[in-house]
Amino acid sequence: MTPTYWAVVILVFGAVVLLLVVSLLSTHPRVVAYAGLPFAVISAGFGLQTPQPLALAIVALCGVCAIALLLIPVLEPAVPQHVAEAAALLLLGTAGAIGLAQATDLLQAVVGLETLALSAVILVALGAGDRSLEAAFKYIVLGAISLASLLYGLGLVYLGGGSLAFPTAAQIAASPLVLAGIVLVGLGIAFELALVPLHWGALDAYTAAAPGLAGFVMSASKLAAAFALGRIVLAAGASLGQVLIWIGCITIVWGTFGAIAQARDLRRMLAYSAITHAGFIGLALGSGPAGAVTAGFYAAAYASMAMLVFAGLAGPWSVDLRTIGRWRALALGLGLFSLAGIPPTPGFWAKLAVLVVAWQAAGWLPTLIAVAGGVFSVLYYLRPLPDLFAALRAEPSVAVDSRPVLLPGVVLATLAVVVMSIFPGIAWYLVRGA
Amino acid sequence: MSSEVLVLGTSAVLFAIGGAGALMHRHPVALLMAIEVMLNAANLLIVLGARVHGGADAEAAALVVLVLSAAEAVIGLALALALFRRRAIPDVDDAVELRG
Amino acid sequence: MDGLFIPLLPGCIVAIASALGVVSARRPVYAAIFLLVHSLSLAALFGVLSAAMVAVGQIVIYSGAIVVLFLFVVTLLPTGGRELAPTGARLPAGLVAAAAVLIALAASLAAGAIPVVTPGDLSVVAVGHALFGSLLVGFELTAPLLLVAIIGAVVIWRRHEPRTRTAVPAKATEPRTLVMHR
Amino acid sequence: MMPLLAWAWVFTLPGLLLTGLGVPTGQRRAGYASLLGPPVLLVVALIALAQGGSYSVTFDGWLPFLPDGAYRALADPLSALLLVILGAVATVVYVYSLGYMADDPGKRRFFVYLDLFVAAMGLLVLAGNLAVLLIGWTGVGISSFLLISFWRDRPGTLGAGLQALAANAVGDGALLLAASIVPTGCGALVNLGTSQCTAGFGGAEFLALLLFVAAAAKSAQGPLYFWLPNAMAGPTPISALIHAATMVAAGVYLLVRTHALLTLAPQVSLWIAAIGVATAIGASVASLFQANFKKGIAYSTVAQLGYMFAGVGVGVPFAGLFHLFTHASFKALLFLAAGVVIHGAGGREGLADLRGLGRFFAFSRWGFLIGSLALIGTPLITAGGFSKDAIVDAAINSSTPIVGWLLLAAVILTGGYIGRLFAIVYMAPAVDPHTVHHDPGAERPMNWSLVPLMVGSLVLGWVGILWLPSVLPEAIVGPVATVPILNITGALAFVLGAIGFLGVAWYVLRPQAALARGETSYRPDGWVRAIAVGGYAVSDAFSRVQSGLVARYAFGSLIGVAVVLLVRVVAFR
Repeated sequence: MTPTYWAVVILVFGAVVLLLVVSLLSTHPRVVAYAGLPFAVISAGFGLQTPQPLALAIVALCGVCAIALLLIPVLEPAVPQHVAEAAALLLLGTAGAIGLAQATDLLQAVVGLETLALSAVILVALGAGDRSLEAAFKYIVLGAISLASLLYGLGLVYLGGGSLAFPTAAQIAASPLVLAGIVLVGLGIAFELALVPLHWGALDAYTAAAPGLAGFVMSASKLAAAFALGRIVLAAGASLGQVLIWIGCITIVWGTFGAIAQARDLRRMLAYSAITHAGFIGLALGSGPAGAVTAGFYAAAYASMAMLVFAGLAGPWSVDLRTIGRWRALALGLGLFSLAGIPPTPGFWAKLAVLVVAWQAAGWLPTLIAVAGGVFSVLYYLRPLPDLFAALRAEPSVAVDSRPVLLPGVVLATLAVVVMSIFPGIAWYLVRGA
Repeated sequence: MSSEVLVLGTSAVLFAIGGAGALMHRHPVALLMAIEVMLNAANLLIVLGARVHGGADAEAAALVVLVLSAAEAVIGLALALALFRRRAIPDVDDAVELRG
Repeated sequence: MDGLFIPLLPGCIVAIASALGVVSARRPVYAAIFLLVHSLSLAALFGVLSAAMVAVGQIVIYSGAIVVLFLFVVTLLPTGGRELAPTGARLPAGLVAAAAVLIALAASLAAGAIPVVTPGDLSVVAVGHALFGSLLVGFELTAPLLLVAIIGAVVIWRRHEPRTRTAVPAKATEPRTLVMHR
Repeated sequence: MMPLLAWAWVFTLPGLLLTGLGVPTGQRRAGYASLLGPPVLLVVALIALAQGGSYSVTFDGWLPFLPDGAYRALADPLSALLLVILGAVATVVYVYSLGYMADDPGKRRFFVYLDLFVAAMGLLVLAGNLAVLLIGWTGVGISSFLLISFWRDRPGTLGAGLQALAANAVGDGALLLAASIVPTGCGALVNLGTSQCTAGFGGAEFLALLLFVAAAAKSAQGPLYFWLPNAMAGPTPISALIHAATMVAAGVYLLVRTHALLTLAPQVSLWIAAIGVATAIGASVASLFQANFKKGIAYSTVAQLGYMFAGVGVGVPFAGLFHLFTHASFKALLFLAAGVVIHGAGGREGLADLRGLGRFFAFSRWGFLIGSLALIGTPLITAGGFSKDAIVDAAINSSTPIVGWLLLAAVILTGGYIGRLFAIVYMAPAVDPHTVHHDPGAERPMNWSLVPLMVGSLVLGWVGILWLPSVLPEAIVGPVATVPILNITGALAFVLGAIGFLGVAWYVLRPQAALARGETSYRPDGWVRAIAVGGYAVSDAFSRVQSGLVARYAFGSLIGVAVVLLVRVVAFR
């Protein structure tokens, strides 16, 4: 058994343990959070021992899982009885995501993806009110359509090539069936990245999920899909890359415009921003042999900052950003800066890394589109800033209870972003090697 | 026309029919059934691949796909029921609170 | 035309016809019945394609469990399952989507020849070897997948249950939007 | 001192932390903790500049994914000079702000932003390669946005800030592209002109073009001018520090720093000169029609930056740098003097409201007069005379003398617009003297902080001509040392400026003269507005596609899959 498998096994074991004692835990959200945490941490430890590109995937996925676990108490008002199940789903979803990220054959990719996708759907449904159910329903219907095209692609690849392994460039050139199949497979996985034209369900899901879980759903699916697609593109070569470049560009444009329109609703804007960032990952994936590594790096950077933003947003719902309290405002501000790609935050380093490979492999037009999408994103990310500064100033009586119980999650997410800001080379080492 | 082409064509037609059904049905449960047709189309293709290449691994994959369909259907049905439990005649077009 | 064509043809016709039934039925009960027929016809096709294991799986798992689950759900629906008439644009949209998918698939597959059939060992033993050999990880991952599905079904249905031990049920606040000021 | 100077960007960070954490407490003492940073910066930079030499800090492998992924900071006489300017103006503005923001509830936040700006600007100036430059470059843009939108409850301030962000985003994009396309191993600013580094796509011309676009956005040149006048929505000390003296000069600094690259790209240099001249003339004309006091001065800034660009464009970076140096002093003086009047008038900025009110503020009146004289280039006794003359001479002696003659002719416009502002605010009879309320406690720091700037506006020309060429590197100074102290073009420029000044002053002081009745607010107009409206319309269209109907989503997904398959088959076969 390699360390990768140990990482998966530990996570599944943790979920089983949590489920066995579910009736004891279900009313103690904080205990649930700390009971799940060791499994994520141990799993991340195994991740550190895996070979290079995967190390970052596992560490980042476990990190995302750990932060989401620490944010579990935020679920209490919406699902008072089922926080333990939510924690188990987080662990299982992470296991599925690792399965997808390290897949070497199409079947494992499909099963890992489905495990991740189903946990994501259920986690989305665990929000408050009918909104989250609606979002989860759309997410699973559209996810099922994408899964069908993924499976159809798997069938075509097998029919043309007679193997479930990722098809090589030579196999693709030899058979149009394999070519069509791998494009369908790519699109099926692109659903997890939330690339246009498969972003519809993800957009609503990201909007309606409970904050910490929304962060997990976005980050984990992007991470796993980026690594899996990276392997597939590495095997398939330019035949898939060209498509991904242009899908990525369209996605960047779509997400940017959509986010600019969200003048009043921060959650919706963040959902659109997740689409834009998916576009960057798509662009990176298409950009030649160095692109896969860069896409993984980008996904990890994105995961850190998305978790930070949602850690900042996690807490009692309030309708006015000016009352979210000082610490949450600070975390949210740092996360937004990072998402906007303002140096020296991880979002900026990741963007730069993508531009470098895009310029070398994708040509000038995609690079220009990416630059434009990147720099104009400040127009929507920085719009809430004045409100956040008002939150910094607000008297404690005005600020709603900022839930110290959530603080560990906020601190962990902040640490991740700060470390990635000052030492981006660490993540790069985990994905690329020295 | 060889029998392989027949099955390939059938699976493509089934895939398209299922896709069309996914956007024509207004009843959430019927909608999920249409998607099951799409999954079945894919499974037919995988079994055809197993037949053509004499590969037991594809047949094993087809079995796993059955498991996937089952899981998908269970969660889909649970969500559909939970979301539409209060409506006399469920209609997916009612679920438009999230938009824009 | 080869030896399998004639046995396959009726199965294909039934499969397509029943799929059309699933899509066009205006009562979910009928759609479920059509789905059952569809599933059985596919099982027959699998059998003819010498995938005995999958054929049995299709009958036992698919027809026996999934379709029956659909039927249960439909019969449990408040009105016994009735569907509103499709709105104006739905039918053309469905036709356009189906046509687009078919054209795209046809265009991409037209140039490709299906490889020549190479007979191989498709016995249960061989399938088992594949499942527990080369595909072991993917197969084992179905365990967490099913676990997810089980938890999900329970949690989704019971998610808003108030806490039993506390006297006052926790209020589930309905989030609207997080407002930013212009 | 150079090694210490290489870390000068951290000097204001302790102040930022302390002030942000609420040390010392109380409204009156808010910001006291920040006061130490800029003077230290000034002293260290001055000593370093006098000592000379250079020092670089390098950490290799910081950003392994970049062509030049090292952290490089470079302290040399050029950056020391810029830091002297930054430290001096910042010191003055900090003291001034103690008075200007005395009663503002956001005083503490204001000083935090100021500290952030000074740190970012310091990093920008000390940056040794494109990656580090980008951090400072974007950082000053963000602090500029925060300070423009400082009074976020006033209408239009957030919009003005977003305009500045949008314009800066164009420049950031150009710089981002430059940082990602240079060949591996390049990125160090001093090496950008080497043949190894211009070997990439488009060669030196393309790289120079990107840097020019970045510089033009930061310095409000050409079509990207629009944000700077509206940036006056921020508090007046900000207009003086960021939007007159330092940040907007960063574009000029970048071009001076990379002038070795510009010499390899004559086409781009020509464009720089042309855009500079066009901006100088256009902004001067625009300033003549402003109804808002600060916007009038802001257009003047745009015009003077045009002079600097022209100086760099004709291949004499020293002339541009020299004008940057003196302009920082007299333009900060103009803004701060104006701020005294605006503060006394309760924050109103319209010329109609301020008419004649300047009479009641003696420091401000003298300060504005000295600043105006320096702006029109009074020879020998003011700083502006030397530096403007250096640019005009350099342009006339270059291969494109037309640039020089146009710049010379534009001085009459300079005189005109500043004469108009001076006459209306400081010479006309007051419309309603009762609206003025003096607050000695707040005015004292404001008035005294004008004094060093007055001195600077008078003597910095001599400093520049006698001392700077000896401390700056040979490559930047070039042939400018041969420029005479007073020559015929200099005298001609002054005469033109004086004619414009007196003529327009006389014109607006006629009893029947109508005041300009234009827009005094900070809304975007013209094509900027059209683009903004269009952009939002497109955005709304995109967001309406997300209709909420799952059937439409399914349709979109299926059609999308089909289209991708078809395109893949047809287009990339």
